[in-house]
Order: sequence, then structure tokens, then C-alpha cells
Amino acid sequence: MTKKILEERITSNQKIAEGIFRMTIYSPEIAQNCTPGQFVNLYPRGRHTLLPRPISLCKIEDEHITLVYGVVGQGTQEFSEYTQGQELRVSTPQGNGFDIGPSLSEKMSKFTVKREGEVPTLGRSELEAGRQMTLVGGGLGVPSLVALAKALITQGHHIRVICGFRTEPYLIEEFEALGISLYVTTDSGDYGFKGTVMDYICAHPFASDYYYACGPKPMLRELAAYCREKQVPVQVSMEERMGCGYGACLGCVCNTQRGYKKVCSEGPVFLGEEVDWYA
Amino acid sequence: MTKKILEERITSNQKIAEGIFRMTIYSPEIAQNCTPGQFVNLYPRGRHTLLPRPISLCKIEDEHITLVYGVVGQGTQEFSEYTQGQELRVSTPQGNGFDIGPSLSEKMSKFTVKREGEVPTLGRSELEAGRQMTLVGGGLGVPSLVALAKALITQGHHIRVICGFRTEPYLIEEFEALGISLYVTTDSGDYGFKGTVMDYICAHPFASDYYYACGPKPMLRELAAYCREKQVPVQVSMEERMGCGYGACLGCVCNTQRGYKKVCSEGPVFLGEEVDWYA
Amino acid sequence: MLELRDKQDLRVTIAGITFSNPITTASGTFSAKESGYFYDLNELGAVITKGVSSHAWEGNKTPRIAETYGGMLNAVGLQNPGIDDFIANELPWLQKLDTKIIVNVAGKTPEDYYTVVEKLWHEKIDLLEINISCPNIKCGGIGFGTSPKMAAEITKEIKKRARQPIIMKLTPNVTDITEIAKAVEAEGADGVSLINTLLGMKIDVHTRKPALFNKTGGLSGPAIKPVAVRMVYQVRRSVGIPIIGLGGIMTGEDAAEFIMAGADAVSIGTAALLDPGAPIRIKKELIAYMERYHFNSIKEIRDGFIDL
Amino acid sequence: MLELRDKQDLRVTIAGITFSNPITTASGTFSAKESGYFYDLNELGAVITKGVSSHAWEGNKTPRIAETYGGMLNAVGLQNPGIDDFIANELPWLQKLDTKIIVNVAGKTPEDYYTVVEKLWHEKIDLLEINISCPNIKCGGIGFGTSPKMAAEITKEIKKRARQPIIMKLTPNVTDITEIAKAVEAEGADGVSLINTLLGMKIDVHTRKPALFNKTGGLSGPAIKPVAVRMVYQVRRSVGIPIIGLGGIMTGEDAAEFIMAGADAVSIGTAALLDPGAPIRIKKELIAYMERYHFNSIKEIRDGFIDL
Ligand SMILES: Cc1cc2nc3c(=O)[nH]c(=O)nc-3n(C[C@H](O)[C@H](O)[C@H](O)COP(=O)(O)OP(=O)(O)OC[C@H]3O[C@@H](n4cnc5c(N)ncnc54)[C@H](O)[C@@H]3O)c2cc1C
Ligand SMILES: Cc1cc2nc3c(=O)[nH]c(=O)nc-3n(C[C@H](O)[C@H](O)[C@H](O)COP(=O)(O)OP(=O)(O)OC[C@H]3O[C@@H](n4cnc5c(N)ncnc54)[C@H](O)[C@@H]3O)c2cc1C
Ligand SMILES: Cc1cc2nc3c(=O)[nH]c(=O)nc-3n(C[C@H](O)[C@H](O)[C@H](O)COP(=O)(O)O)c2cc1C
Ligand SMILES: Cc1cc2nc3c(=O)[nH]c(=O)nc-3n(C[C@H](O)[C@H](O)[C@H](O)COP(=O)(O)O)c2cc1C
Ligand code: FES
Ligand code: FES
Repeated sequence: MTKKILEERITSNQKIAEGIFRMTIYSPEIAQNCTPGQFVNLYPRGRHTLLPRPISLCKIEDEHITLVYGVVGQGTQEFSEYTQGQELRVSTPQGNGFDIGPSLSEKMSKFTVKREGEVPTLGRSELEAGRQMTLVGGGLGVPSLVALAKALITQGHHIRVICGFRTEPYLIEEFEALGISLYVTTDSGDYGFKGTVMDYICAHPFASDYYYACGPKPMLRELAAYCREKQVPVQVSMEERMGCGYGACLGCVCNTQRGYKKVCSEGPVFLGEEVDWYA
Repeated sequence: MTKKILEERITSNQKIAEGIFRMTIYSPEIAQNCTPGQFVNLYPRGRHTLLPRPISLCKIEDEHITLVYGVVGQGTQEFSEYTQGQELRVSTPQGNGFDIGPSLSEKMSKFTVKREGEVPTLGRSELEAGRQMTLVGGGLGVPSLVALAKALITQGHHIRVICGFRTEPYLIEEFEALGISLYVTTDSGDYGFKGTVMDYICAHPFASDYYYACGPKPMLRELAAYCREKQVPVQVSMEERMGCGYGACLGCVCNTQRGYKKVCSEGPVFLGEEVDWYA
Repeated sequence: MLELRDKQDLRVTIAGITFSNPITTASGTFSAKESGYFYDLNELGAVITKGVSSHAWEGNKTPRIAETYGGMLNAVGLQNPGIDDFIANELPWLQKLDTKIIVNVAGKTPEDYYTVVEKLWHEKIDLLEINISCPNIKCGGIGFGTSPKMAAEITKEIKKRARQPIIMKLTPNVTDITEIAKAVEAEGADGVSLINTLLGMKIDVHTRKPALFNKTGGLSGPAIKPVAVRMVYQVRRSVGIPIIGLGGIMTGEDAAEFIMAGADAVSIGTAALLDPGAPIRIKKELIAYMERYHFNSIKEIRDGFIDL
Repeated sequence: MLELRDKQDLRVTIAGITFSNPITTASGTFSAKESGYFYDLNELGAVITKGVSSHAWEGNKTPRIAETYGGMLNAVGLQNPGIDDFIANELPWLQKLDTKIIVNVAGKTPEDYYTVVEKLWHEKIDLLEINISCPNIKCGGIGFGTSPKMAAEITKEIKKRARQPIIMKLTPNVTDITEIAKAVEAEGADGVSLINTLLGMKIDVHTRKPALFNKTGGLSGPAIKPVAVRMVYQVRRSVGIPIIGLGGIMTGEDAAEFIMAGADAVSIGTAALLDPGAPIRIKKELIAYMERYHFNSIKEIRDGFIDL
């Protein structure tokens, strides 16, 4: 009895790029009990669209959370029409979020539940000291890296962020405000490096102790292969179409070395190593 | 190509009795092309409630129409939550309305279509001069009598209105403002005469050249039987569950001496004589 | 990357009859007179009439309509004035239109169907849609549609007697729709329409009575679309004859979905009750969809489906 | 006219087992662990587990879920760790609860079912729900549920091997559900659950592919409620054994509707995906409904139905 569906108030909801919106919600209950990489379920009001829409936490403040979402279908279209002051149905945080090292793992375990033996162990030692971390994001995978970057900085790591977009980048100023190394790519070449994030990584070799990534599956797959070759750990945040969004329906599985795992409750973050990319 | 679904603006929407709301809509297009007894279809936005809700015209002004409706289910619940300034989907006027005499019949024929031989003829001569008219309404049938009373006064008739309610009456002030004889009954006896309108009529015999009625079917049936006995014409506005509300689906029929007739496009007003009350 | 393109070619051909576009009106949800107040009927690919029977039918008592979540139930019971009245009073009016005419034929006995198709022999109409699937008629109709044997039999007999091509309208209330489709194809059906309504029921827990006088009724509207798409998909892979697809089409994208599943044309039913101009809106949306994805013809949409 | 009344008696008895209330969890939409974060599981009349098979099943590839108008499609494909894992890891946990336990049994072959029910012989569980109706398993499952003969056969054989009473879960994808219900009753089924999902399909016209990896899937949610109510109504008038009614129940009034149609208990499925606490909310709403209309027991609701 620790999870809930809340009715929370929207404090702002604005377009930040073509088809991309940023929504801020007043919710101390969520803000004080979440970690980067977790997501919330938003429940549309349009009663013919029944299922929740999972959206990652982008920024976590004392009493507010920020979500950044793209308008791709009916649910997100509806969200984009919400106005400041309106209430929306939102779940408490779901999933396990990124593993960002020992000092936070205690906090994490309060809000996430893993069966014995299921905690990823590979790469945990790498998280212990001030390391060189690379965060790789593609499109609507970029938002969840904002909260992650901030948390990793607090842990004393050195952060490099590489973000890819189709044509128009967003959230750039958020990363810049953190004072980290930022590299932007666009498919169109309209901004930054022309190409994908993987094109960029291959063209500009650099050293990195650890990778985190969120974005489209082909990007994650390529990055996981790259990291395996380099023998560097990578955590990937997987996306899958969901039914319940809280672990009851087995709708959202990801194929791993240990069989199908639920993205919503056992993910969305997995080690690149454990995902069966070609299932 | 003369009918339309309009997006019109609500100018007010207020509770006037327990569970009863009055909505005013700015719509010159409707207001200038309708007659008493016609109705409009309101289309809910809640996309799981698909079908239109027929609501009678209660008041017709130059550029506004007023609807009075009871909250009985999901559709009317939704309407009751609409606020001033909001737009709603509303059809142009449907059905034939009350036949209120020759001077208006020309106007009527512009907006309603009847097949040859289907125009009620009984009682038309009675409409020609300044007669004694009785309007009988029950519950949510009362609203449509407001517009009717006003139109009949304009025609120079003498009007008596008898309205029945469960416990709490409404629209009383509208009738009083017309300066006509008004008799109110309530089932509970909380207001006016205790009993039904038929109880009232039987208890207080009076002379009347013509009757109009709108209300629950049992009331209409009793009144029609009464009028037949008295050999006085009566026009009744029938209610039936609708599909399309414009004559396409045959969902809303009323059994008449000439077979099933569509309430939405061939009614809702019928002569008491032509309805087959015991079908 | 915008190129100059020709206007899309929306034409489709069903049983040798070419429609200007794939949009038709689902039987029972369209009245030429009443629908004609809302839009120009000539814009339709074809009109499909309300079911016509050998003699006048009264239909069921009211309530005939009930609303459900994302759908509706109807138990109209095929009220219609009979074929003679139809030919005398309605058909001449339809024949003035510049669109194709499909007459939907209803019956309780085989003879009922024969009478109607024989009386239509000399009439200028394009196609017949034979409803062997109405759930609201006690004594027959749906019976023919639920057994492959009976469906085959009635198809064969009607085919002998009809001058116009016949489209058999099938019921979804069966274990295996492909069996029925194959049976009617084997006996010479020129096409199939699917689906008719799903048999449903609603109880009003406030009045404590069935919401329909007839108790059960036919479920239609967007709620049933996934069942309809599945059946069109299955039937497309089982028979070679054309398919008119319907069941819950509300938008141009829904129409495209049916075409991808295998429909040659589509019908708009319930959508036209809640939006009288729906057939024309849906046609426009279908064109917009084709423009967006650079489809130049209905066939290109169908072929665009990636069904690995 | 308000009188002082006792608290309503919500108890219902199915095959000799008395539930504290008629609310149960539809198989496959409930996880004791995950659902238990949202509400007190002891409030349920019974828990019904996800389908359990003789060995671990992988289930289908993703996407397994698609949304439709007022409903959803799923093609999970009965992923489960198998009966041994279930008995070792899940059952002990369920047995600590103060509610009834119904284990849903899945199989592709008759032997699959036998293995599961035999392994459950010694376990403290209350009822078995035998799923002969899953549309997402290629090699079987639904096959048993679509033919009266096969349904009868499998019922008879399972009945021989099971210690607990068996509830046969039927598929709605049949021409006549009453035939199947009568067949399983004749062979000793202690009850029936209806309905499982309707077979449906969705094509994403943007990606131009089926929305589900498995192409077709099971349609559930409020969209299908009228079909479910109709089937419960028909089956109630065809057999004497108890019925667990389900299919699109979203509110307490929906639960009352199923009870009026003839259900002895109800299951909450899709509603719990969009509102994890739905079973308990629906229970409260059912109580409120009973208060409003002065029903004191579930039987009084059923008897309150006016079916002229
Ligand atoms: C763990 C997790 C975290 C996520 N975090 C985020 C996040 O932070 N930000 C974010 O934006 N998303 C995020 N997503 C994705 C997000 O959940 C989906 O984009 C959202 O649920 C889509 O809902 P919808 O109703 O708008 O689209 P739906 O109607 O469900 O449609 C979705 C898909 O249908 C197709 N489609 C529908 N309509 C159209 C159209 N008109 N044109 C073209 N294609 C169409 C597209 O393929 C589209 O992606 C996340 C997903 C997961 C699983
Ligand atoms: C020609 C015509 C003119 C009309 N004019 C008017 C008018 O001027 N004013 C007016 O108010 N109505 C009028 N009506 C009736 C009006 O159309 C209906 O009341 C309305 O469509 C109901 O819609 P709904 O969605 O609110 O109710 P629905 O959800 O459709 O439910 C309707 C019925 O279900 C039952 N019901 C549903 N929920 C509940 C509940 N919570 N408690 C108890 N019972 C329930 C009741 O029996 C109720 O009447 C008219 C009808 C016709 C045919
Ligand atoms: C009010 C109504 C009346 C109908 N009457 C007929 C009919 O006379 N003949 C027929 O073949 N189908 C009839 N149908 C079925 C429709 O033509 C169509 O097959 C079904 O409604 C599914 O399509 P939809 O979801 O777009 O409405 C009727 C449907 C409705 C809603
Ligand atoms: C995601 C999902 C998984 C399901 N898995 C099972 C299952 O394992 N066994 C079973 O008998 N029914 C299964 N069902 C069917 C449901 O138990 C239920 O019969 C159906 O969904 C209709 O009820 P609803 O509309 O309330 O969801 C599943 C349904 C869903 C939505
Ligand atoms: S979405 Fe239901 S288990 Fe993940
Ligand atoms: S409601 Fe459709 S004909 Fe009257």
C-alpha cells in the first residue's frame, strides 16, 4: 500500500520546441520520493483513451517535478492542451531508475522493489568515486538525462552529455546550466554535429568509465555493442508499450539474459549486458 | 443541405432547482429559424458518450436560445459542468414543433418538412381566432411550454398553463412574467396543488378550446383520453430515446394510427388522436 | 522534399462497378432525405440503403436505442415500408443522384429475399447487399449468416435470381468468419460486407430493466472496430472477392486501417449518427492521410501495409 | 422514508465456497505483489491469478498491448513461470491473505491442464478457473473453448483429476455460448467464468504495421461490456451452475448490471490497469448502489431485475 494515483496541480505547461512540451507539476509527494530514470504514469481524461502514458522524470525539485514530452498521439495531444492550474491524474514514481552509486542506493531501495539476486551488480564499483561518465540521449530519451546528470554531479562525477535530435534540439539550456560538457547532434545537421549520437561517438573517440543512455532502441543497441567492445558498463533505459504501467499485466516486457523482465516495474533501466538485443 | 452542426458559445449555465439547469446559448442561426416545440441535439464531448442529447427549446430570443434540462445521466451531467464562454456542439433545430396556427405555419414550413398528407389537420380551424388554450406540462416537459405560451399570446389566444413537478417547481417566474393563468401541482404537495396535473384538471373543471402538452408518457396518455372524451384537440410532444436525432436511423419512433413515425423528424409533436397509446 | 503531385485517385471497383471513392453509407444509418440536408450525397462513393424486405415490416417496439461505452446498441428490427413502396417512392429519388446505388436486402425466409431481388431485376441499381446477419429479427436473418451451409445455400439461390452483383453482409457473431466467407464465395457471391453488429445487451440498473424493449440488440460504433478489422484481415486472406469493410469507422485514418486490413471500400455507420456529415469528413481525412504519406491511390494504401 | 438498516450482506457462494463479497480480480490483470501496493488485498472476495501452465511459458514478443477506443488489445501469450515455480514462490504468499484463492489454469494440450490441476491437488486453494479461451496461444487453448464437444471432453477429464471445484472460463468468440456452457455443465463443471477477450486487431496506419507483434490480440475493457452482459444473461438462462461475470466492468453500477444479468460474482480486469485500486473502488460503489436502492444482499440485486 505504498503506491498511489494522485490528483496533482499543473504549475506550467509550455511548448519548448516543435511538438515538444514541458510540464511542471506541484507534487512534494513525488518530488521527495523519486530517483532519476523513474517515470510517472499520466492518465488521460479523454475516456476513450483508457491506458496510462508513462513519462520520465526530467527535473526533480523540492516540491515540483518537470516532465518533457513529445506530442505523438491522442494522449500526449490531450496533455499538451492542459493549462496551468488544472489537475491531472498522475501515479507515484514507477520503476527502478538509474543506479547511480552506493550513496543513493539506500534511498532508492525505499521506493523500488527488487527480488533477491536481481540487482544489477556489474559496474557498481565503477560508481564509487569521481569518474568520467558519459550520458547518451536520443530524442525523447533526452529528458530523463537531465535529472540523472544533476544527481551524478552531486556524486562528484565528471559528466559528458551527448544528445541527438532530428532537427531541433531542446533542453540544451538545462544541461548548460549544469556546467558540463555537452555535445549535440542532429540528423538534419541544422544544429551541432550532423548525424546520430553513435556517428558522433565513433567520429570523436574519448575515454569514459561508464555510460548511461536513454533513447530509441536501435541507438541503445548500437551503444550497448560499442560498450561491450570497449568493456565499459552501460545502463540503458528501455521503452515498451505499456498496459498498466505498474507491473500487473506483463504487457511491457524486455527480453533479457534472465528471460522477459517487466520494463515498468523491473526496469526501465537495465544493464546493456543483460538485455537480449536480438530477441 | 439546410441542416448543420454548429459550434456555439454558452452565455450562461446555471442551476435553477435541484438537479435542473438553465443554459443560454448565443446562436442567431438557431434563434431566428426555430419554432416552439422544436429541439436541438447537444453533442457531449466525453468521447465515450457518443450519441446526441435532444433538448427542447425553452426560450427563443433574437440571438439567444435557452434550454432547461435535468441532470439524469452522464450527458446531462457533463452539460451541467459547462461554463460561460465555453463552446458546445449543437444542431440546428430539429422536428416539427407545435402547430400554432395559420399565421405561423408559413414560417414553420420553411424549417420543417412533412410529406404530403401528413400535416395534422384536426384542430387547425380552432387555431384561427383568440381561443382559450390550455398548456399542460409535467417535469422536464415544462420547458418547451415557455416558448409555446409566448408564441400563442402573440397570436392573441388566452392561455392557461398547468404544470406538475415532483417536489420543487421551476420556470414559474417565466410564466408569471407572461401574465397568464398559472396552476402548479407537486406530487409531494410542497408547492401548489398536491397531486398530478391530471388530478388537478379533474378536480377543477374548466372550459378549453385546445390543449398542448409535454411531459411523461402516462400523463400524455391520460390527457389524450380526457381530450378525446371532451372532444377537444390536443397536441402532445412525445419523447423517445434517440440514435441520430435527425431522422436517419429509425431509432426514435412513436406508434401512430399511420404506423411508426419518427419522433425526431416527423414529431416530436403529434395530435393526441393519432398516437396509438396502447401499442 | 515537397513534390507536385496529381490529385489522388480515390476510385475503387467492386464487382465491376467503379465508385468515385471508397466511402459508402452503412445500411440503416442513412436516409437519403435526412442525410441529404447535411451534405451533398453525390460526394459519396455509393449509398447503401436501409434494409428492404418483401413486405412492410413494423420493426420492434421502443426503446430501440441504448448507448454503451464507445458504442451503441440498436434493435430497430428492420422497420421498412417493403420493396414495392421502396421502388415507388424512394428509388426514383436515389436514381437522380450521381453516385452508385446499393440496395440492402432483408428477409426472414429465403422467399423474402427472392421476392426483393426479383422485383429489383429491372431497376437501375448497381449492387445488392444481402443482409444475412441482422441480430434483431427473431425468425431468421441472422440464422442464415451463422452456418456456412445455410449461407452457401441462400447465396446460391439469390445469385440465380438477381440481375445485379450480390454482396453478402456477414455477421461477426460466429466462431469462424472465414468459413462463412468461403462458403458464400464458393456459391458465387460477388463480394462480402463485414461486419454487421455484435449481439449485445444493456441493463439499466436504475430502472432495473433491459435498456432495449427487444432486450438484446446490435452493438456498433468505435468499440467494435478491432473485431471488424480482425475479421476483414482474416477474410481478405481467405477469399478473393471484394470486401466492404465497416464497424466503428470514425475517421479517415480508421478508413485507411480497414483498407490496409484488406477492404476495397468502407461504410460509415454509427459515426454518421453523432456527426451527420461524417462520411464526407472521413473522405476528406482519408485524402489528407494519403497526402501526408504520399499514397496516390486506394490500392497504394492497401499495398503499403507491412504484414510480416 | 429513511430507515435504519443493517450493513449490506455482500457474501456470495460459488461452488460451496463463500466469498466475503463478489469482487474478484480478472486473470492476467492482477499481481498480488504489484496490486498489493495500491490496496488491501484482503478486501477482495477472491484473487484470481494469472494463468499458470505445466511449464514456464515465455509469452509473445512485444508490442503486447495496443489501445483501442474504449478498450485495449493484449497478446501477452500467457507468459508465466510454470506451476512448480508458482507453488514454490507465489502461492505461499497468496495463502497468507485473508481472501479466497482461485488459480487460473492454462494449457495448450489436455495434458498441460492435467499436470497443473494434479500438482495443485494438495495445495490449499479454493477454486480452479480453467482457461479454455485464450485467443493468444497458437497451438490450443481457444480451440477447446470453441467446440462444445471439445469443451465437454476437457471438462470431464479435468474434473476427474482436480480436487478443487472447477470454473470453466469461456471464450466469447463463438456462435452460441450457451451450447458451450451447457456442454461443460453436463460434464460436471462447478461454474463458468465469462467472458474472456474478443479476438481483435489494430493496424497502426502511421507505422503501417499491426499494432501487436502477434498481429491479433484479445479485446477487453468497457467496449466489450454489452457482449459480456448479453452472454451472462443467455448463459444464466441455460445452465444452473454459478457464473463469474466479467468484461468491461468499470464501476459499481456495471457490477450490479452483471449481477442482474445473472452473475454470482464478478471480476475486474482492464479497469485495474487504468485505476490500480479499481476493485476496491468498485466494491464501494456497489455498496453505495445497494444503499441507494435499498438492496440488502447480492441476491436482492439479482432478484430486483425486471425481465418481462
Ligand atoms: C518508461 C517510459 C518513459 C517514457 N518517457 C517519456 C518522456 O519522458 N517523454 C516522452 O515524450 N515520451 C516518453 N515515453 C513515451 C510515451 O510514453 C509515449 O510517447 C506516449 O505514451 C504516447 O502516447 P499518445 O497517446 O500520445 O500516443 P498513442 O496514441 O499511444 O500513439 C503512439 C504511437 O502511435 C503512432 N501515432 C499515433 N498518432 C500518430 C500521428 N498522428 N502521426 C504519426 N504517428 C502517430 C506513433 O507511432 C506513436 O508513437 C516514455 C515511455 C516509457 C515506456
Ligand atoms: C424531443 C425531446 C426533447 C427533450 N427535451 C428535454 C428538455 O427540454 N429538458 C430535459 O431535461 N430533457 C429533455 N429531453 C430528455 C433528454 O434528452 C434526456 O434526459 C437526456 O438525453 C439524457 O441524457 P443523459 O446522458 O444525461 O442520460 P443517460 O445517461 O442517457 O441516461 C438516461 C436515463 O438513464 C437512467 N439513469 C442514468 N444514470 C442515472 C443515475 N445516476 N440515477 C438514476 N437514473 C439514471 C435514467 O433512467 C435516465 O433517464 C428531451 C427528449 C426528447 C426526445
Ligand atoms: C441504427 C442502426 C440500424 C441498422 N440497420 C441495418 C440494416 O437495416 N441492415 C444492415 O445490414 N445493417 C444494419 N445496421 C448495421 C450497420 O450497417 C453496420 O453494419 C454496423 O452498425 C457496424 O458499423 P458501424 O459501427 O460503423 O455502425 C444498422 C446499424 C445501426 C446502428
Ligand atoms: C493483459 C491481460 C492479460 C490477460 N491474461 C489472462 C490470462 O492469463 N488468463 C485468462 O483466463 N484471462 C486473461 N485475460 C482476460 C481477462 O481475465 C478478462 O477475461 C478480460 O480482459 C475481460 O475482462 P475486462 O474487460 O474487465 O478486462 C487477460 C486480459 C488482459 C487485459
Ligand atoms: S505495463 Fe503492465 S506489467 Fe508493465
Ligand atoms: S433518432 Fe434516428 S430517426 Fe429519430
